[in-house]
Amino acid sequence: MSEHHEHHIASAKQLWGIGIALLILTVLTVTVAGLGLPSPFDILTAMAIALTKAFLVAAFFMGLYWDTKFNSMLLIGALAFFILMVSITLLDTLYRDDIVPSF
Amino acid sequence: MANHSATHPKHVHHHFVDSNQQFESAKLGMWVFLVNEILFFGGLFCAYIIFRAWYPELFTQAALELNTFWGAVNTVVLIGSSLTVAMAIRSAQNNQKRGLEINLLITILLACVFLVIKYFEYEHKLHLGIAPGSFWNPTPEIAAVLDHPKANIFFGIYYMMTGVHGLHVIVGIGLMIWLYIRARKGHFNSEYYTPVEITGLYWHLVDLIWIFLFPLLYLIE
Amino acid sequence: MANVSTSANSAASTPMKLKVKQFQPAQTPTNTYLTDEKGVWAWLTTVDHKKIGLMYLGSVAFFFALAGFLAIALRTELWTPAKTFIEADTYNQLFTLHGAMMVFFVLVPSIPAALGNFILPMQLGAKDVAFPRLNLASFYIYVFGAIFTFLSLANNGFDTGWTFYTPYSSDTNSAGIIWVTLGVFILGFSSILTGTNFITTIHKLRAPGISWDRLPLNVWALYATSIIQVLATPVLAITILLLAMENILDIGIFDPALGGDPVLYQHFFWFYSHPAVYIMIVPGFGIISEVITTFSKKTIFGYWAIALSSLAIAFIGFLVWGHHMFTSGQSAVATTIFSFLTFLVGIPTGIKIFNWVATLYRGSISMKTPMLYVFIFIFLFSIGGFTGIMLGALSVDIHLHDTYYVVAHFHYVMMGGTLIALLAGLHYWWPKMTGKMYNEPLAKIAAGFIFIGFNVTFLPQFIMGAQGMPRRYYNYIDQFTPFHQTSTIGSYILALGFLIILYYLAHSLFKGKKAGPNPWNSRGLEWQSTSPPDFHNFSHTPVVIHGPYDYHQPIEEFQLGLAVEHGHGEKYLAADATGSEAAETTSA
Amino acid sequence: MGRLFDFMLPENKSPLTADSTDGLFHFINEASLVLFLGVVLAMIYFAIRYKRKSEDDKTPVITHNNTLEITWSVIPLLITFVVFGWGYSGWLNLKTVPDDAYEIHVTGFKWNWSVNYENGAQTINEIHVPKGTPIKLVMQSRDVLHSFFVPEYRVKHDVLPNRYTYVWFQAEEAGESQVFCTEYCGTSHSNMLAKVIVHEPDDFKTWLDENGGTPSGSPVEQGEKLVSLQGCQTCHSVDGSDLIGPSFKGIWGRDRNLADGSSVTVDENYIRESILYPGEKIAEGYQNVMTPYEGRISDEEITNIIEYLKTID
Repeated sequence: MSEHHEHHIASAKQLWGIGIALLILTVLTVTVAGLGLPSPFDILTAMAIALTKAFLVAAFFMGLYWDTKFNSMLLIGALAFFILMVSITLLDTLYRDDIVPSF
Repeated sequence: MANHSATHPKHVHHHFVDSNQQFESAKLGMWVFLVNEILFFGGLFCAYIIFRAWYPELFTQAALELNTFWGAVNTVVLIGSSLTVAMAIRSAQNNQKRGLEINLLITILLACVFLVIKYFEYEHKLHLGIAPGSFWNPTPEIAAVLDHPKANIFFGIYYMMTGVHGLHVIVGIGLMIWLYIRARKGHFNSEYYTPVEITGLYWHLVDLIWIFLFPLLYLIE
Repeated sequence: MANVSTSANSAASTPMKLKVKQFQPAQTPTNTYLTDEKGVWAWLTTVDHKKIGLMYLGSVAFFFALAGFLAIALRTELWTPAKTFIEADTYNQLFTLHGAMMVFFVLVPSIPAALGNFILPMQLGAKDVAFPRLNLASFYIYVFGAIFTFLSLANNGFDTGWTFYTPYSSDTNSAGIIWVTLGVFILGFSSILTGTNFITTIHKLRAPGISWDRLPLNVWALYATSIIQVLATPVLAITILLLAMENILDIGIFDPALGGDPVLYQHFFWFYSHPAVYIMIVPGFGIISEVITTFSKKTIFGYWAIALSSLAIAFIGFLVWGHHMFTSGQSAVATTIFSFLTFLVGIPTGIKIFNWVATLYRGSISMKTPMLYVFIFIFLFSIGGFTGIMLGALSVDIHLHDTYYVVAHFHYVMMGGTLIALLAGLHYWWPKMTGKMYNEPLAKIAAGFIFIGFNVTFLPQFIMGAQGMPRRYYNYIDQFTPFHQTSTIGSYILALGFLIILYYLAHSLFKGKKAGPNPWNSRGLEWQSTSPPDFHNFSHTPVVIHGPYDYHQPIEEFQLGLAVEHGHGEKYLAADATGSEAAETTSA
Repeated sequence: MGRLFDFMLPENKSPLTADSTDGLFHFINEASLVLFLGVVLAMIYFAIRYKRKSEDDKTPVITHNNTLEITWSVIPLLITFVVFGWGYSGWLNLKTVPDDAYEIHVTGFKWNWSVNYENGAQTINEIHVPKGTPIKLVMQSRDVLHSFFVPEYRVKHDVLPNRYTYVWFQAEEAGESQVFCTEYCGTSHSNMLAKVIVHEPDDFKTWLDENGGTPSGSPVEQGEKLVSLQGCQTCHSVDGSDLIGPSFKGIWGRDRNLADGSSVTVDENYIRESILYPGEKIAEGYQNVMTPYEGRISDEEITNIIEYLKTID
């Protein structure tokens, strides 16, 4: 904790670089979707690309890369609780045993 | 408190010790609020995942009705607006009043472009009878392609997700206009640009949500 | 005063030097928050956390009285097995309203938004919460939520139960349901904003010397609560929004007639509503820790066990929502896992109780009213906890689910827990808030009425629940009549207790004896201000050199009036989480 | 038998499903009682023993004790493991229907239980079963969520509109047991009661044979039986008293005022429409709460009901 805290100022070059990277990734994800990969892989690549884009936005546009760790923890924590919500609900919805009456 | 306020810059509220404490608090507060936004959209994503796990064939079928091209254009538009918001913050940090105003204006413009495109997408679907809930009344041609008893649910989820996201875009536009007016009045400088910073965080989150909505809704055929 | 330095964590990296000044702490208030600005308008537009806290307290008391009155009406209707004085539809609307109001308007905001708003910044030595205007906004959002809920009554009302289960709630053609969902949706944001505000305040606005290991346990509890509020409430918002859309537009996600799944609604609902019970009870734990140390005059036993168990409860509380759904038709895998995790959440709660009792050991125990409520709390809440274990056990829950056993259980936890803790806190901080003492003998009599009335009301409900009496029943079969009648009599005794409280608190406002700054000789920071507190809580930014439970230190050391000297590294240590500092004092 | 908390539980009439539950219920109650008394007595003892003598009392600094913390975390944890295991095994038993169970279909709807047997026999709010045989109820709902609960068998399960759920039990004595609906379902939720009637095996066979087969009798008789089996009388009285819906008494041929202000004569077409699409014409002063019967009832059955309604004056 210095007496005079300096806020990080991203350079214009950095910001444009991230912007262009995001653009390229968007083109990439559309192209890959056009290829028609077999079932689990299409969604996996789409999500991998989306996560990469999200990482770029969060780390550089939102400045988490230069920010206090606690703010990153908040973001990761939110995602963790979202994953908890989905996965535990799936434990129900994917494993229901429907019985059919016999007469 | 008289002696206290003497050392305070004008923008620092009385209960903060200095500008930095106020800035850090505002930013932390915004991040906590974003956590809440993520969980808010999380509910919709959860519904999406559950129904997709139940009816994968429905989702691939129904996604055909969504226009990938315009979805992609909208993705680019939002990414562009995120970039301009980041540039706006940079301008404020560097005391560039003009740059701040221009960047905010471009952001507002891009956000409006997003909404216009979204409007035409909705319009087209409603025209085909692919409407939410009780207005669900697809034309025979659509019904022939969308031959699934739960097709209404996919579009229920679609309208909820994009609709709630659209509302966030509208709120964002309002905030940007407010920032623009304050920027014109010269309220922001390198010492005080907290509102620009935290509105920027909000706007990036709106972008983040769309980054996931786009592949999940449009890219699954 | 020569050098006053703290020994805590002396091994930490670079201790921070602070220039500290000493003031003569004021004994009698000059410009209190009550006298600073006067008039209704000043109150309604205030951003002062203390006034907002009191406005919340007033609103919560109002809704509690209203919902309590409904409860009395319900209990009276249940005097006979058939119709006593109201129709079935009215009864169904009343119990729904009772539940919804008690949960959303009373229990959720009661401790955090009312007492927490008042006390939290004072315990941190801050002048206000981090975002005072947001704080006022969340109060008005709360009021708007309430108005919408009342508008629903003017639009046919709603009779779905506070849980709004689909498809009953989505199929019922009543405009009332749309209004109330809107109301609850709006109300959620009030809760979220309060949580956001508290988390930021606790992180960024702590006075010099309040390191994480000197945080009062009440603050730890509010911190855990705020985390739950921020993580869970948005899911309620989206659930309620989906439900409203289901009702208005028939979007079909939850309605089986349209291809949706009603059990999915229950998952969404309980993902919020189970953690929400911890939003209600965890702040109560905080109050108990404060009161029990003050009236035992003793260091809290197991500070970290109590602090961390709050966080553990907050976390595990998110993993157990499915125990409300054991009979709902969810999958066997989910049911098994939910049941297992449910028991894990009982452990940190047990740890708290044991630590509190251990704090009493070799203390100097004074049975003032707040302490009396702590004892009542431990008694009632333990019963609530043990019956919770009963309901977590799979096979037994199948029998007890949706019976009066469950009703009794959550009243023991929510009323015997949260509300009794609220009463403890209210009596404890009343002198601080108003500067007046209440009538101690009357307060004890009222506590007696409440304790007896409560048990007479709800103990029979355990028995008739286990016997098979289902909840939300307007008529019932004859064999349950004696239990219902006992319960009804108990509810009257309970109501009487609350009336007595109302009387002597109102009386104390006008005729009460003046309370000094620290009538209980507490070591808490909030007691080092005047009663009622200064407009800015403390006349100067305080510097803290002892923990809030350091009863082994002479009380004089807490009343030194240490404050940051201006222009000499005047800086909160909030961001400095190492918790080490050396305070150098210069006499003033 | 003879446990401390016996007074809390209703009679156990299906030991195969109830025994494990009851055992665990007693175990938790007794273990809780011991712990509860421990906590409360310790608390009261301390309050008396360490009563404040003066404001200057000195108290020792006891900050923590890790051994104690671990003890009072681990022991309750172990107890709860036992409780979990016990509850889990009992619940598995409740879920595992014996292979030779006798199946009966139960349909819940606002606010009745309709019961169907293998030979076409049908009852309303009465479930006839033989004693000493495992019974499996296959349940579904026609409208909202309900829940089927027999306290004396310790069984309960929600009844859903979009899938089948089931419970099983085996009654060991002839007699009656109370059935409750435990999922809130609207106005008459608390009247959605039924009885399980347990017969001696031979009596059950006789009962089933007498009530099975195709419906017989005159149209009026068949109509009357249908009205009773469909539970119409829960909402529509035949003696003129006012329930949730209009009474059937003297309804035929009368003019009826509707909620929208118009009026209509009660004739064949109005009754038919009101059964199939009850939301179309709501009688003045009543709510639209009836479940549509479209697809659930044949034209012949409607005709029989109409014939019966003509006779109620």
